[in-house]
Amino acid sequence: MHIKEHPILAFKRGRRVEFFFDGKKMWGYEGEPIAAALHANGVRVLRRSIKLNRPRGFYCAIGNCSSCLMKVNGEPNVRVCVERLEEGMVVGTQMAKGDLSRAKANPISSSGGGSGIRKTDIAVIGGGPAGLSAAISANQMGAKVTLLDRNSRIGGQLIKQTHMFFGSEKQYAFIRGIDIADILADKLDKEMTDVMLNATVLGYYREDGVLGVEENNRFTKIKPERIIVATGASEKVLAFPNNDLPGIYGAGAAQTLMNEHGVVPGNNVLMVGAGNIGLIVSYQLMQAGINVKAIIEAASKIGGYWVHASKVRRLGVPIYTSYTVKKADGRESLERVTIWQLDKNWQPLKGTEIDLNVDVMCIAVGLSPLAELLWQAGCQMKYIPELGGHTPLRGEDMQTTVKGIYVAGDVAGVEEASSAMVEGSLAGLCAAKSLGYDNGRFKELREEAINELMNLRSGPVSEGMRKGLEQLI
Amino acid sequence: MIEKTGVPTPQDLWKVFPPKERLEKGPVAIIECFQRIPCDPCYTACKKEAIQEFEDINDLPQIDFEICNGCGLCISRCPGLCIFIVDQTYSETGVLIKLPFEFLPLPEKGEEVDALNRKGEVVGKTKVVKVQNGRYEDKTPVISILVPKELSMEVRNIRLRKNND
Amino acid sequence: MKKSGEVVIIGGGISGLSTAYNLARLGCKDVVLLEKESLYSGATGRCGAGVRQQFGLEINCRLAKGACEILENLNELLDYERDIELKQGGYLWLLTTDEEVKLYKKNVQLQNNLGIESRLITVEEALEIVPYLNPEGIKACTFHQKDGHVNPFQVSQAYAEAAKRLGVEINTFTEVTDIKVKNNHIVEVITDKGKIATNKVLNAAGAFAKHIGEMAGVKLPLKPERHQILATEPVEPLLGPMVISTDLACLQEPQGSFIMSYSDPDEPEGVNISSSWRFMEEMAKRVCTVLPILSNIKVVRQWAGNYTMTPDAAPILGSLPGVEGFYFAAGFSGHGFMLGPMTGVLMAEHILGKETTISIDKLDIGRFERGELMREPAVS
Amino acid sequence: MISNKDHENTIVCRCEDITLKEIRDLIKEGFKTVDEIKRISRCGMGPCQGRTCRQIVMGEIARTTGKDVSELRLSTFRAPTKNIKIGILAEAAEG
Repeated sequence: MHIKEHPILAFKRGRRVEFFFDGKKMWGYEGEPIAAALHANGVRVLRRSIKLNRPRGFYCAIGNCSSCLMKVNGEPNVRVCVERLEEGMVVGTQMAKGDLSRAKANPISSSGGGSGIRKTDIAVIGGGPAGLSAAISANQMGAKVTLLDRNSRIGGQLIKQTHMFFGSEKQYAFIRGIDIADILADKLDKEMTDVMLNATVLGYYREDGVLGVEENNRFTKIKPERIIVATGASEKVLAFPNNDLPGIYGAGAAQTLMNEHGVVPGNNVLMVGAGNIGLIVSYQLMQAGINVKAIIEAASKIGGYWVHASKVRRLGVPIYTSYTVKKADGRESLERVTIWQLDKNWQPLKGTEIDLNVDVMCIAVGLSPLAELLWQAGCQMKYIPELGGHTPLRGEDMQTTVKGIYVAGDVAGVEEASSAMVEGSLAGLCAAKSLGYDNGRFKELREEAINELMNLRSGPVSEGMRKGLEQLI
Repeated sequence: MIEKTGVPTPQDLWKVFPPKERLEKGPVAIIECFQRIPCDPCYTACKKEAIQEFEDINDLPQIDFEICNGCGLCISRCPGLCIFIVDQTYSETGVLIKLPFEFLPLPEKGEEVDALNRKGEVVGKTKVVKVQNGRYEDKTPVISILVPKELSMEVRNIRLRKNND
Repeated sequence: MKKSGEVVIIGGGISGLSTAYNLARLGCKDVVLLEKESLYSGATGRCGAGVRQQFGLEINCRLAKGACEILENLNELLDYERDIELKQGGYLWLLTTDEEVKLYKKNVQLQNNLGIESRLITVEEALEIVPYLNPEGIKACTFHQKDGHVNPFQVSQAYAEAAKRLGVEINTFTEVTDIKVKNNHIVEVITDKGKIATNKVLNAAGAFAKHIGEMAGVKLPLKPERHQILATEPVEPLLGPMVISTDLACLQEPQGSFIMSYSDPDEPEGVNISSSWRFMEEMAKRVCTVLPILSNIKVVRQWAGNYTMTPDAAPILGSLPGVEGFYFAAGFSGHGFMLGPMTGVLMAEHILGKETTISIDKLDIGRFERGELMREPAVS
Repeated sequence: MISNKDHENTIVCRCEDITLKEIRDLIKEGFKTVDEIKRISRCGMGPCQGRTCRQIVMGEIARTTGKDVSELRLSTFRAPTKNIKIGILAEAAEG
């Protein structure tokens, strides 16, 4: 089902088009991901797994995992959570590994156009709050920037954040994430920043400092003088029996489905995790008219802001702390989840099981830095649980242990969007300065950013983060 | 307990409630913010400077109940949606509560809705007196409802009845 | 870790592991194997996983045939339960010049004489084996059904487990830092985890064999050289044999992924396992020319490993006159994994002073001084 | 606790269909690094390149060996970070 009306969002949809799923005619909106169109038509099982023949639906919704591979127009292994719907598309459940023999062999044209290597002062990888802020301040200093984002619009996670932001005016407090994305995009100096959309950095090649990029089905190369990695984070997963049933999604994936594509994830939801993401997404599910049966949290305390918790409690959603998932059940997709209580040593207590009849379970058990490019570049990393996992060592100016490679935002340690923006500004300023660019205000702006970060992190909710960061800088 | 349940305890609430005498004087803002988080828009929202400037952005908001006139401009500016206006002087029969409500459909003026407490439990019914949903509210509409006095410090949300059946 | 051992093997790749197993099988159980990373993490684990018998040098043909016969029975021989994924889909060698056809005709003759049933086939016959082949520019092919693919991890693991069962001590994450030689005799191997007294050391350190040799004061004519590979997502079976030419090598593993590589003549000498974007592009271009259907398959990862080249592209097996007790199995020039099962048999026999099943005299290091180079012509 | 048998239905690697039971059995057998487990089981070798499973595998290794995750050896993060069609690469090579 598509969401018809929403208190915050207005969905811009393409025209209604016909397509086929396993021979059945269906309707969807042109340009929406195939998985979203199928979901809106009630199709959750997209493929059978390769060895165990298990039903699978999408999980990450952003093209990371392999849960949603389908046959599209004869081609196997298409990630339908990101592949866009076109009129007349023939989509089929993929059995096993997919049959390539029916796919049309495309003659290789020489119009690939990827032969040259583009040069740029600074490549900013990721157009979320950190990357955008980095590009804006690097431009201010006078540096030219190439900003790469794998999505079709910039903003990163901001484009699904319907809630107002915390922080102070400087970090756009009380403005909704979706609106901040537009504000930042407006602030970009269009002359000084080359924005590449639908552009995924596939690799950092150490031997010649080149970034390999796929941009709109073309492979191109960029050789920047400096790189700011602002790739964000990815959602962690949980291991419990039947954790791969269709209907079990990352909380961010459910958020993408409903806030970006305007599709209802299901009827009754169990949210796993009472951090900010779990709490916020629960609230947003309710805003989209979906019932949240409960929020469970393995820790003995709510990890997210209490105001978010109070918001969902006022809607009648219970929060069970010290509870975890025992197992999920369902034939083709999720029908029931059994939860149970944990004791002080995180051991489950027999006899505390509760069965919940839900068709959706959202996993919001934390994020980890999406640091693949940093590993490839040889940046020194350290495992810091408070920051989400392996995190790059860096100096006060956000430079990693590899000269010329800077970081900002969640990839530099999972935190709030407000500090991501300030980190981005700082990285942008310092990367530009290291190339000799300075509009005369570098010193002042740098100091300002460092102070802002200190302020944002000075409270009790940032205690773990502070401890973590001490090990990095 | 709020850290386990998401629901403030009476002890928590006593700390932020205005004194009885102030409540009896007229509308006043109650900021149900109990955790030090980096956030300060309530201060910038208040035109009367009743909400004091933050020395440290993580501080809890401090409100001068004598300066606050219960205008309610802060309600839709609070990212935590935790500010409410209570006017115990509104009428003989009931107390006026202004609260943020970001759901569709919006209630209409005069509509009878369920009154919910901080756990989302129905504690009574109430009538919608006013719906503010202009540019200033920016998609965080402010709903004014009328509740009996004994529920004025308990009701913090509403639920539309037509959605309920 | 043991303080002493009758034989110390340096290197936990296929050569070291199979030698360790064969030593133990022949009764020499006081063997210590040292690997600085995890097992088969070097060239063995990074190789293209092809196994073939179509060589142009008699000794290589013999070694390869022996190795293949072992692989065909490996599960039983080593009592290994996991699938080693042996797929004898053949090697289809594409020949594009008259000179190549001439040379490979000769190779086929040699192979046939040694009992390897390879044959020269026409392009039409090749198309029956690989219908997706682009025949353009191909003059003829050679084909041998018993060539194919086997999983290097599983084969190596099979040897490791069998060796351990027979009493071999395997130490991973243990780096050799020095080798002590006294009066031209090996006396001790020093590692970052302690010392091991021994009189016999096998240098099976792959790309690091040269470095290990230097520790014992020996200069080996070895040149490590990077070779890159890419692997695709798995799809249902599409390609039977390994398709190989001077331009590329490409096979489909039994589990469905395609593995492909080519040799870059401009690759500089040196131990290097980093990947390049140029390789990805060039590899893609080459494979799309030969197997256009693969333009629709997706690359999931690329990696690199090292060939250890010798001046004549044939391995060096044997011992070194001058340093008593120093043995080596190195310089496989890209064929270490496929020859590995046989290498182990021969090196174990050699170390124990037995007559080797196949004579390895000609593969000794002395051949370079003597000017008796082997010259393997069928190297890709 | 959930029995190992129940974990026959707990999927660690969606690409290659590897269960938590299999991972635990491998660790018991002596495969104690992410790379060793990957090579012997293919866990993490599929189209997602270990993005989903790596963290669970590390957690399991840490739990059974009593080590902290920070002490564990990591597997390599290879390019490309996202699957790319060979045809697209080939076009780039053509210029």
